[in-house]
Parts: sequence; C-alpha cells; structure tokens
Amino acid sequence: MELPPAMTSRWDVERFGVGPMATPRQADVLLVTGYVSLKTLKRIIRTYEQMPEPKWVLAFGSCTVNGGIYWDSYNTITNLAEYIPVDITVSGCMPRPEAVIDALQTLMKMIQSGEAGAYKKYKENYEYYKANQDRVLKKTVPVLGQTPKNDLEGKDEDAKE
Amino acid sequence: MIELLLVPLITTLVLAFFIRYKRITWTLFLAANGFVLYKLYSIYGIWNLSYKVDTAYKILGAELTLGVSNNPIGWYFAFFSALITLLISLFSIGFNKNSRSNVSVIWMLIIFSNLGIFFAQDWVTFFMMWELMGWTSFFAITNGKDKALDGAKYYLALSLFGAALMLIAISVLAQYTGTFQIFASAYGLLQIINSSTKLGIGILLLFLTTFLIKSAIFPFYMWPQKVYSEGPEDYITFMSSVMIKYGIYPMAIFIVPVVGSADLPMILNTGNVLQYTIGYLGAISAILGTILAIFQTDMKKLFAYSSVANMGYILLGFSSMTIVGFEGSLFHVVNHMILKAAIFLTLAAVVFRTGESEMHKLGGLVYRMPLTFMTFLLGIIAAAGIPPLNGFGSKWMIIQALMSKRMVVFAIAMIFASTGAFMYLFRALASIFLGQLPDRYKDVKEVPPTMAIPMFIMMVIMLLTGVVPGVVMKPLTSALKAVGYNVEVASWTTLEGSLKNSVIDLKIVFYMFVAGVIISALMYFFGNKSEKVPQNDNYTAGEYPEEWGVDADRFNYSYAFYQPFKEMFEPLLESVSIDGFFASIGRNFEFLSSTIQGLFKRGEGAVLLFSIGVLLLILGGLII
Amino acid sequence: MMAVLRVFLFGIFAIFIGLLFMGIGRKVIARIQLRYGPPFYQAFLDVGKLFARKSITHNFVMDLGMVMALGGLLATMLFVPIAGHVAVKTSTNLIVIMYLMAIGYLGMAMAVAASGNPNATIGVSRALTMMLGYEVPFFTVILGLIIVNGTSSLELISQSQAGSILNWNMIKFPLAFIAAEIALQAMMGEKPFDAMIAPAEIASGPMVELSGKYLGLAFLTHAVSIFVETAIIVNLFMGGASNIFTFVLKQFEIYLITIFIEAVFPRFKIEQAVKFLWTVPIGIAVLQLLLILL
Amino acid sequence: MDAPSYTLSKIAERDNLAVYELFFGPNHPGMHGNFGYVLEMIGTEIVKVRPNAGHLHRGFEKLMEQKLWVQNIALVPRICVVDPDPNEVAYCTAIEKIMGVDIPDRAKFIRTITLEMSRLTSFLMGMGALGAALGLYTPMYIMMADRDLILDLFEWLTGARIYHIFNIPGGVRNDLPEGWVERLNEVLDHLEKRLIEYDKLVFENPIIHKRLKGLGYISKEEAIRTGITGPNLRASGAAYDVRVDDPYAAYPYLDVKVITQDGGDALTRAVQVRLEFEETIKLIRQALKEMPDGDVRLNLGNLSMLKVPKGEAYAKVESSKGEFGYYVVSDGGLKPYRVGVRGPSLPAGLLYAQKHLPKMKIDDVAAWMASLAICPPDIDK
Amino acid sequence: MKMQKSDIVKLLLDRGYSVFDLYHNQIALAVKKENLLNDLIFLRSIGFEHLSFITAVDFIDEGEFEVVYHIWSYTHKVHILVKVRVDRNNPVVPTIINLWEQAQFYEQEVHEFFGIKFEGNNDLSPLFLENWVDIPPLRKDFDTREFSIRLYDAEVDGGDR
Repeated sequence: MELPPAMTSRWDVERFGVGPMATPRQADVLLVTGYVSLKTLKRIIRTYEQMPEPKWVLAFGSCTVNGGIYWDSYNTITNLAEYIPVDITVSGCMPRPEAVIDALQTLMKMIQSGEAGAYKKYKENYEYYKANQDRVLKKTVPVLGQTPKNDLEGKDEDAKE
Repeated sequence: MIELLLVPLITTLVLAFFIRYKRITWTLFLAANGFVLYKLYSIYGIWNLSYKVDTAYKILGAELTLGVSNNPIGWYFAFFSALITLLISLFSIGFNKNSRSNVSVIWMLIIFSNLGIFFAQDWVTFFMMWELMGWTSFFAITNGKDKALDGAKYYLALSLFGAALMLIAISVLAQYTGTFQIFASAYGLLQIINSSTKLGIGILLLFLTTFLIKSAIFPFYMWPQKVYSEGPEDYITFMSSVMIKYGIYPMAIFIVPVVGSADLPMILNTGNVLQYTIGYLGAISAILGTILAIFQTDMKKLFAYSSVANMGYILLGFSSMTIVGFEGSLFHVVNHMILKAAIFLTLAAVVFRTGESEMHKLGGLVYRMPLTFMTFLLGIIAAAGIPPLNGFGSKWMIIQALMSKRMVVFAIAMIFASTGAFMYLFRALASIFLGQLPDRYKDVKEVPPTMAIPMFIMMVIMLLTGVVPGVVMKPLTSALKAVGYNVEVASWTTLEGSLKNSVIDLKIVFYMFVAGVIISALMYFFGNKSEKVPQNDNYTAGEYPEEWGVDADRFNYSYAFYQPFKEMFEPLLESVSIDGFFASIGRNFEFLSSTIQGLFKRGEGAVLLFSIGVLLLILGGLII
Repeated sequence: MMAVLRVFLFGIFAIFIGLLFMGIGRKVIARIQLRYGPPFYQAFLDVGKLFARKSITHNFVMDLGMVMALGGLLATMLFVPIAGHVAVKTSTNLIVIMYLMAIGYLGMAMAVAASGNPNATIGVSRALTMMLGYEVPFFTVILGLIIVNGTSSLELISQSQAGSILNWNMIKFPLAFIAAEIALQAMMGEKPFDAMIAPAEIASGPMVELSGKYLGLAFLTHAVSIFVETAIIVNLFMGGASNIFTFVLKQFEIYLITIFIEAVFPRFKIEQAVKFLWTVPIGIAVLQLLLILL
Repeated sequence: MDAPSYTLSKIAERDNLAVYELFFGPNHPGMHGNFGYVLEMIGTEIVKVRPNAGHLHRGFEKLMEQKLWVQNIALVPRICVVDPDPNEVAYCTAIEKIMGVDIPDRAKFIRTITLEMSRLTSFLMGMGALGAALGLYTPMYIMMADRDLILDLFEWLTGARIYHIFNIPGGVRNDLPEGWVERLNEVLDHLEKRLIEYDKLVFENPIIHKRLKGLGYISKEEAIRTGITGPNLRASGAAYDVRVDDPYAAYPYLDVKVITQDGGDALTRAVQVRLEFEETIKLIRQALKEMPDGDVRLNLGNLSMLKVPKGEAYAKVESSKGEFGYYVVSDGGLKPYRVGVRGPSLPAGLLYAQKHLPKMKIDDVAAWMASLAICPPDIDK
Repeated sequence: MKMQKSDIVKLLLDRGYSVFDLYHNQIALAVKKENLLNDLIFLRSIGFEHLSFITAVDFIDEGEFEVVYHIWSYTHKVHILVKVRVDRNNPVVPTIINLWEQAQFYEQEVHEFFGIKFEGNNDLSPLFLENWVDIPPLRKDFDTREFSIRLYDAEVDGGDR
C-alpha cells in the first residue's frame, strides 16, 4: 500500500527509471507486497514463471520474511523464500516509501555487481522449491489429522442436490 | 481464331465421354488448357483476327452475324482469367480427390464460355456465352451440396432477371442502330444519346443493371454471400476471382466509352450525371461491402463482401473517366483476380482440412498449416493494398485519378474502404490462423502438394505483379493503345499517376521495404535469444485457466470481433434496412426461381425460357 | 554502397530522434504530474535493457510480425523528406507513405495476435477500429492540400510553403491543421485515443505478451512512428525546414502538443473515439475542404 | 450478419464457442488489490461473471481470537488499508460498549478528526483511482502527493503513516502534539485550493462525463435492499449516514450534512465523493473549533491484562466506503471470544459484479469498480 | 413512521419473541430455526430493510452454533441481532437468499468457515479458500497456530520477536 506513494509525485521512483509494467512478460522485478495467502502464492508462482529471465524478486514487508503479524494464520505462508527465490527483502510492516526506493537502488547495484542472481537458484534447486510449493498447495490430507466429518457430509449432500 | 474456342468445346465433349476415368480426363484437361494458354499468348498483338458466321437472318432490322474476334481488352481479360482459372482448376484436382464427381467437365465448359464472353464480337454471341456461364455456374454451385441450392437459386433468379433486361436492351439497341456488333453499337448508342437523351440513357441503364448484377455491385450486392457461404469452395474461388469480373468487361468496352464521350448534363464541372451515378454506385458498394464484411462471422461471407467492395473500387476508377483511373480499374481487375484467388484457395484449404468456415470456431492454424498461412498473409497484404504486393498499384492509380478530378467524396470513400479492409482482413487472419489452436484441430495437416503448388504459384504471382507491375501493365497499356486510347506503354516497374510529380517506382518501394526489414532484422538478431513457450502459456492475470475450465477454444477472442464498431452502425443499418429490403426481394426471386426450377425439372424450362426470350425480342420490336 | 550507408543512417537517425522524443515526453509528463521524472535518456536505457534480456515467443509469426512492423515503419520513414533530404531519390508520394505505414501496424497486429491472448487481440481490434477512425479525417485534410497544390508529393507540398511563415499551410489553412492535429493524436495512440493499449481495461492490450526484444522492437516501432508522423505534419503544415535542426525542432513542437493533450485527458471508449473522430475533425476538415474548393 | 447485441446472451447459450473467458485480476493493472473476476465474454461484452475472491484472506477473525484485546488493535487496521482508522474506532467502540464505559469528550473529538482525515486520504486515493481507471493519471499523481501531506500529519500524531494503532479502549493513545492543529489547518487550506484543480481535471472533464454517465446505475430501492452503504447509497438518493443515524465518537456534537444525489450512476458516485470530500474538510474544521480540553483516555488499568466482561456488541462506523461494522462477543476472558467483521465492499464487489457487470463492456469494468470504491481486502478479511 | 426502540421491543415481546435489550439502539432476538424465515420476513415488513451481514459464533462448550443476522432499520434507527442456535453436529439453517440477495455470499462465507449448511442454497462453493481439506477454520476446535507451524514451519514465537 506504500507502493503508490513511492511511485507518485512525492517520491517518484520513475526518476531512477523504475516504472510499473502491466504484465509479467514485461517486468524485471516481481514485487511481492506483503503477506502471501495460499491462493495468492499459487498466482505468484505462475506469474514468476511467466517472467522472462533475468528476473528478480523483491519481497516487501515483514510478512514475507517470517509471516509478520500473520505468522500464525492458517492461510498465509510464513517465508516466501521457501517457495520462490527472493533477491532482496524490505523489512517493516509496511515499509516506508524511502525503504522501497532504497531497496530498489540496492537491487540495481546488486544486479550491476552480479550479486543478484536468485533466478538461477530457482533453476538449480527447482525440486526443492517445487516440493515446498506442492506441499502447501496440493494438500490431500488434513494437516491436523482430523477428518472434517460434518463438512464431508455436507458436501455429499450438496452433490446430491 | 475459332480454334481457340473449338478446342475447349470439343474437349468438353470428350471429357464428358471419359468422365469415369479421372486420370485421363485431367490429362486431357491440362493439355487443352496448355493449348489455350499458348494460343492466347501467341495471338497477342494480332488484333485483326476474327471468325464470323453470317446467318443471313435479319432481326429487328439488324443483320444477325455471329462471331468472335480478338479485341485487345478482351484479350487482356481472357488471358489473365484463363491463367487464374487454370490454377484454380489445378487446385480443384486435389480438392475433389475424395469426391466421386468429376469436375473437369465443368471446368472445361467454364473455360470455354470464359473465352466466348471475352472474344464475343456481337451481342448475341455475348448473350449466349453469358447465359451458358450462368447455367454452368448454377450447376457447379449446386454440385453435391443440397444446402447450396438456396443461394444458387437466388443467383439464378437474379441473373435471369439481368439476362431479360439485357435481351430487351440488345433488341432495342439493334433496332435503333441496325447492328448487333458490340463496338459498332457503342457508336450508335452515342448518337442515340445525343439525339434522344432519355432513350439512350434508358438503354444504357438496362445494360448497366445487367452488368451490375453480374458484378455484385450495389444494389445487387447480396448474391455473393448467399452463394459463397454454401457453394463448393473451389468453384466459388473461380466465381469470386474471375466470374465477378464479367460485368466489368462489358462496362469497360461499352459503358465507359459511351458515358465518357456522351454529352450529358454536368455536375460540379468534373463529370456528367451518369459518371456520378456510376461513381456513387461504386462508392456505396465499396463502403457498404467493407462495413458488412467487417461484421461477418463466416469467412466465406466476409470475403464475398470484400469482393463487393473491390468491385466498388473498380467502378470508382471508371467513374473518374480519366485514362489513369481507367487503367487503374483494369489493373485492379487482374490484381483482384489474383489476390482473391489466392485468398479463396487458402480458405478452401482450411475448409478442406477442418470442415469449418465459421471463423470463431477456428484458430491457431498457423501451427499446422504454415504454407497456407503464408499464402493467406500475402493475399491479405495485397488485398489491403499495401506495397510491395499487388493491389497497391491499382488502388493508388484509382485514388490518384479521383483526386486529380477533384472527386472528393469518392476519394474519401475509397480511403474509407481500403482502411476498413484492414479491419476485416486482419480479423480473418487473426481468427483463422492466429490465436489458440483448439484441441480438435491438433491433428490437422498441411494440404497435399496438388493444392499447395497452385497456392505457392499464387504467392509468386502476387509478389511479381506487385514489384513488377509491368507484367500486367504492359499488355494492358498496349491493349488500350490498340483500342485507340491516348496512352504510353507502361514501363516494367513504374506507375504514373495523373497529378504533378506522381510517378512511383515500385521497385524502389520494394528495395526500401527490404532495407527496412534488413535493419529491423539486424536489430532482432542483435537482441538476446528468445525462448519458445507453449501456446497456452499466456498472461491470464496470474490465474490458471485450466482450473476455471477454460481450454484453448474458450480463450480466443474472435466472435463479434468489432462489436463496439458494429454497435455504432446498428441504428443506421436498422433504420435504412437495406438488407431487409433486399432480403424480401430475394425471397420473391427465390419463389420465382423455384417455379422456374419446377418447370425446368419437367423439361419444359428450356423451351419456356427460349420462348420468353423470343417474346421479349418481338415485344421490344413492336413497342419501338 | 553510398546508398546503403545513407539508408542505414536515415534509419538510425529516425530511431534516435524518436527515442529522444519519447524520453523527453516522459519527462514533460512527469513535470505536469508534479514529479521529477526520469532522465531524458531513459528510453535508450530501456531499449538497451530490453534487448539484453531473454524473451518469450509463441511461434514464428511473432518474430516475423515484429520484424515486419519495424521494417515497414523504417521503410515508410525512408520516403519522408527530412529537411529536404530523402534517403533515396524517389517521389515522396503521400499515398504511398500512408499505405506503407499500414504494413508496420499490420505486422505489429499479427505478432501480438499470434500470442493467442484475448487481451492482445482486443487491443488489436481496437487499434484497427481506431485506424479507420483517424485515417478518414486525416485523409480528408490531405486531400484538401493535394487539391490545392495539385500534387500528392510530400516534398512539393513542403516546398510550396517556402518563404515567410505566412506561407505555411498552418497559417493558410488553420482548420485543416486543427483537424490534422486531432487525427495525429489518434495516430500516435496518445490519450484520449489510446483505447488500444488501455492498461486498466485490457492489461496494456497488444503489449501484453511482448517481452524482451519484442517489446524493444515495439518501442523502436513506436519511436519511428513518432518520427514519421511528426515529420509528415511538419512537411504538410510547417513548410519543412532548411536544415535538420530546425526540422527536428519543429517536429518536437508538434510532439509537445500531443504530450500536453495526453497528460490531461482520460481515454475515450473506442466507439466514442471513432464517433468523435468522425464528427469533429471530419467536420472541420470538410469545412476547410469546402473553403478550398469553392 | 451477426445477430444484434441484445441477443448476445442467447448466442452464448446456443454457441458455446462464441464465448471466451477473460481473467480480470488478481494480477491486473485495472484491479486494485488482489481480487479477480473471471469474465465470460462475447466480443467486448460481458455475459457472465464469476467472482474470484479470497486472495487476501488472512483469517483475521480467527487471528483475533488468538490475541489479547489490545493486541488486536494492531491487527484491525490491516483489514482495509486505504481507510484504516474506522476499523480501530469500530473495534474500540464495540469493546467500550460491552464494558459500558464512556470515553472523554476530547478523545471523542480526536477520534473524529482522525476518522475524517482517514476519510480524506481514502477519498483522495479513490478519486485518483477513478481517473487512473480511465487513463487519466495526472490527478492520481497529484492526489497521492496531497494524500501524503495528511499521512505526514498522521505520522506526527501517531508515529506511523498507515497503520496508526492510535485508538485504544478508553480513548486515544496521546493528545494532539503542539503545532499539529495549525499544520492541519494549513493542509486543509491547501486541499481546498487543490479542489478547484481536481474539478477542472476530473469532475468537469467532458470525456469523464461521457464515460461515466449511466454506468452501473443503482436505484434507491435496490441499493437499500442489497446492503449498499456509504457514498454509493447516498448517490442513489437515500439520505442515510451512520454518522447521523447511529452516531458515535463526537458526531452527536457536530452537524454532519448528509449529501444526497439522485443519479445512481458512476458519474453521480464520483461527484458524490467529491462533494463529501468538501464536506469532510468542513467537518474537520468544525471539530477542531469545538474540541474541548481534558483527558484523552480513561484509565482502564493495565491494558494488556484487560478483561472485557461477558457480553456482545455491534459497533459500526461510517468509513469512506460505507458501513464498517465489528461484532464482538466476549466470554469475560483475556481474549475476544469471537469478532465478526462487516466490510462495506462485499455487496458491491460480489453481488453487483454478478448482477451489473453482464451487458457491460470490458472498457467499463475498471471504472465501475473504482466508482463503487470496491476495496478487496475487506471482502476477503 | 419512526418507532422508538421501546416500542419495537414491546411489539416483539407481544409476538412472543425472547428479546434482549443490549445497548441504546441494539436489540438481540433469539429465534428458532424453523421460524427464522417468517421472523425475518416480519422484521423486514416493519422496516428492517438493511441486512448488514451474517456471521456465526461457535459455542463449543454448549455444542451449538449461533448464526447471527445483523439487521438495521433506516427508519427506526434500531439494530437487531437475530440469533439462531443450531446443533453443532448437524448445523442446518434455512437460507434467506430469497429475502436478501447479498445473503448468498454471507452464507457461502459462513458455510466455508463454520461448515454450517444453508438449506435451499444450492451454491455453497468455497469463496475464499482453495483446496481446503481440514475442518472449517473458524471453529473453535481448529488450532490455527498448530496448523501454521505444521504446514509452513512457522516459528513458535515468531510473532513476538
């Protein structure tokens, strides 16, 4: 949510040549702004995989590092780096626009010095990431080991109707 | 001279005899065609050839002499139409491979009547050949397809109507001028107009209506889409590229000279009344054809309307009554013949492989039929009038002519139509060949060589006539010169407009284009390499389409392609309701035609038709 | 050999000027929006970066189309006289230029439709509709000038305005200039006529699947089209120029006007845009035409 | 010829292949926040809509049951990021209702001022988003810069730009700092001046009028029946405002002017926001003038050990998008037993998408969403 | 005609409802699930036209769910909480989508988070969660902290650091 101010008149990241692009095809940097719910994670992975190389990920906010304030929520992941490779993270909830600009500039420097190459890691360790993704996205058994009795019955009845 | 007609006629009979042996018939067919083309080529420039039969009859005070002669404009039409017809019929071999019927007879008959029309020396021969062509096409359209009957009947009724008008016109003209000879009667008509304007214009309009019907010009623009939508694809290729020009030829040799030199009331000191009438008909056809083509969902109907629009261009060229416009129109006749044949052949190929002509049900065929795609691409670039392919030169000449005569409205109509052409042409390209390939067409293959070769030749011809327009322009200008127009014989690559400093060298345009593409390609290769991804890997706002039950079929934007644009025209089209009006006329014609067909089935039709003709002749004579 | 070099230089020059204009245009818009804005050479950096990246293609039509797009526009560019210079000696026929320009658009349309993304196809459908919208008024304007000068050669029309500023068609036919300016706005695809790339509606339409060098080529195509279109207007209405600097300066003035309009207008829906283009500029152009003819 | 457009849905029934799907969101430039519609379309016209919510579901209602009463104050503003303060106020009001305490008047006024400031930021963002949805980016940039002025004031007051965590059960955290009020007045003056520019750029722009006129019409009856609240309701002609009907904070002491219009379409809604923006500035001025002196918080003991007596309450606040409601159930323990959240965007975002988007053009979706000020996080929670 | 809150309470008491007076303009109303629809129709007919939202509370100790309908009257300025208690093992409540259209989504939400079934509502598909196989998350016996730790390897006191 601090992204709009960062892009607009007061901070204006465009002066560093950074601008928003409409689609993943045109983008260099994927900004994951804040908490990532399971449903979003799935879309983020697709978006990330659609981006052409070289590509970088900027994780934005504490929530992407360790879940932040939502660390014990049943629907948000706690560490984004387990699912896609993150180049740089900005801490804070929400980080200030200055922090975003600083991160972008650091990322630029890292790219120039060749430090930021997390997308290569994704290729090399694809199995690791894939396994983590599948574990959270394609559950088939309840995590807590209980059978949701009522729910199943309910669903069966739904199907009959 | 006569052998040019006799050979096809005899071959037709022989082919009918051997109809069961496809191999033999096609060999014979090719041989006969080879002879025809050779013969046509060899009689180029020998304009005094003719063959006459003096019947010694005297009808309506005019001597009835049947005959054929080699006239320059006729040769121009005949040569190129024979060439294109040959290519189409070659394609037809492959296209009809699996069907039982043998189409070679019909093709031979068509070539015969084709030559007959273009070389006819007198109106009676012309009329006979004209009718022969009409009936042949009726059978060819209905060949094997029941659904096609409706359209065919509509077409038949319309052309019978036209034929009746022409018969009246011929008889009246013969009575007044005392001759059936086409060229002689043109001078006669000119004198009639100068003495009795109303009568002259009346006769002229009767002729004009007939030709308009044949060439599907407003207000008779409905038949192509009716016929094409269900007719056999190989035959409608011929119809749309060659047969639709039959109305243009008599206009070029008969109407335009008469209107151009007649002393009629002038409008805006740029042209006379009839000239403007022709111009407006052309402009309306061009605009209406374009707009209607934009709204079609069936690809064959789309290109049917596109043909209407192109006939409109040709009329606009005529209406300028300048030599550049006239040349441009006749040049466009051939260009349109070539590019329409190319386009319709690819459509036939698509239908041949998929059995589908609704555009929104197709898609992504470029993956499976690259050659067809390339032919189609070149075809639509040509049809859109983009250099360096053909179609540009002729359009450019027509626009130049219109501008030099200050015919502002017509020039704007021309630009509207040719820009609108992008819309429908691209829509066809995108919907048929680009986009997502539906699963059910996963196994579609490229067409067999017998069909691919004609398409390839078409591509070459399009590029050749685009870069070296002299191939067509040289014979055309020498023909015009031979007829008596004041023209220079064109050079190989340059075209000359009528405005100041308007000479374009298509060779340079081509070089420029190549240069541009080379620079651009350098840029392309300079960039980092690209990675090929499967068709379904698309930007979907991050969603997984398959999880929402969306397959390739449901991820194609092709139905109602120009919906917003269409909504702009909806009130207009509804209020004017031209379509509705003509649909009702069409229904009446269908009723008429089914009556006629009923008679025909009982074997009385031919007799009846003949008697009607004779009756009309006599009546015409009595009235006058 | 010289001709080849000359053609090459003209192409590079057009690309350079176009990209420079784009960069400055972004800066100007940023200033209107109370921002600092990117450096004026940003467009060069962007294009360089895009060409250095890997890209994604769906099939060969995409490659072919993008090359055709830039190639077509470069070819058009070679026909436009720049301060009296033309790449190759030829008649600079306006109709040829307008038709040649179309091949660039066709190539672009083909490339993006080949990606099979409905967003892109909607964008193309809008772009083509828009084309019909602006070609008609623009041609009406051109028609007037052609009739006045009796020639369709851009060079001759430009030369006919030589001398004082009062000879400029802009002064002589102000109505035509206004109509052409509106049509130019649509031609460049700037607001309010940018329905084809509306990001908020169809995710930037035609650009949606372009990545890396394809997007780079699209950028260059846009740059060249800016150059060509402004050059046409300068030749038609501002009397060309005696040297290249004045010419580019005049071009930039024209571009600046479109940028100013772009910054303060939202976009029309496509049907509204076409309706607008077919009423206001055509009306003005026809009025001018009548004044010329009568 | 294609059949005319009004039979498009019939075509969809007959010809499955005439229909295609378009994914509008979650990752779409026209979509604010992660939210999506799967649009079934013919041509550019929408035939059917399948809303695709839940990308921002973080399970707030569950998380709140896990945390202490005051810990939750850090959580609630995150439900609607553009307009965070109504959440805090509603949550605290609900607790205060259950506890049966009345907070000091000065606290009430400070709450009101922060609420209205938050409304201003939200309106600025909403108006900017409306322009951006139509391709007009300039006002968006300018409005964002102006919004920052208010955020700076928030930072001065609370230490945070967005998540203020300023309201606590029993009042507000601290009193207004010195010089803050003067600065606020300056900012308000500046905004009033800017309003003229906004008018010229957005609200008097003929193209915007053309685009928004008649778009997404909602009648008064329909709006009331389907639970539309806030400016959208008032733009349909119903003079209902929680600030007047069910006053909280200092609103009983202020004259809130309820503005209504009869249009019910997107243009009216846009103008409604603009009119209420002006009214909000006046309201802040009035509150600043009438603010009494005194304490700003009740002493409720150690807040981290706060125990709320058994009971339940529903507290609602008029946010910039409509009625924000918190239903709090307490079992007398250290943590809430159950908190139910009513976000204002659900009827518009889900129901109206299904009802009104069909027959609309793809061109209008973003503008329609912006005009209804749909805020996806408060749908997903 | 505007009614005072006391009038409404009296009217409701007369009709035999069990009414709890909550705060200055809030009333809680306990109804039986058989009568729910009729009662809501009645309330709507006397001017309670605005359905704020529907939520549920899991009273696990009593083995019951309580579905709460929040209804507000613009004319009387009174808020009513209509409460229905259902058995936790067979949670079925009649649907009110014919009364208020937006109830569709609230019912979907309540079904998703509590597993309460709404009789007569044919579309109770999940609205927010994807691929959820555990017991409905807002039930009291669902431990989100445990879930988060098991699935996402969340650190036990990650939120506090």
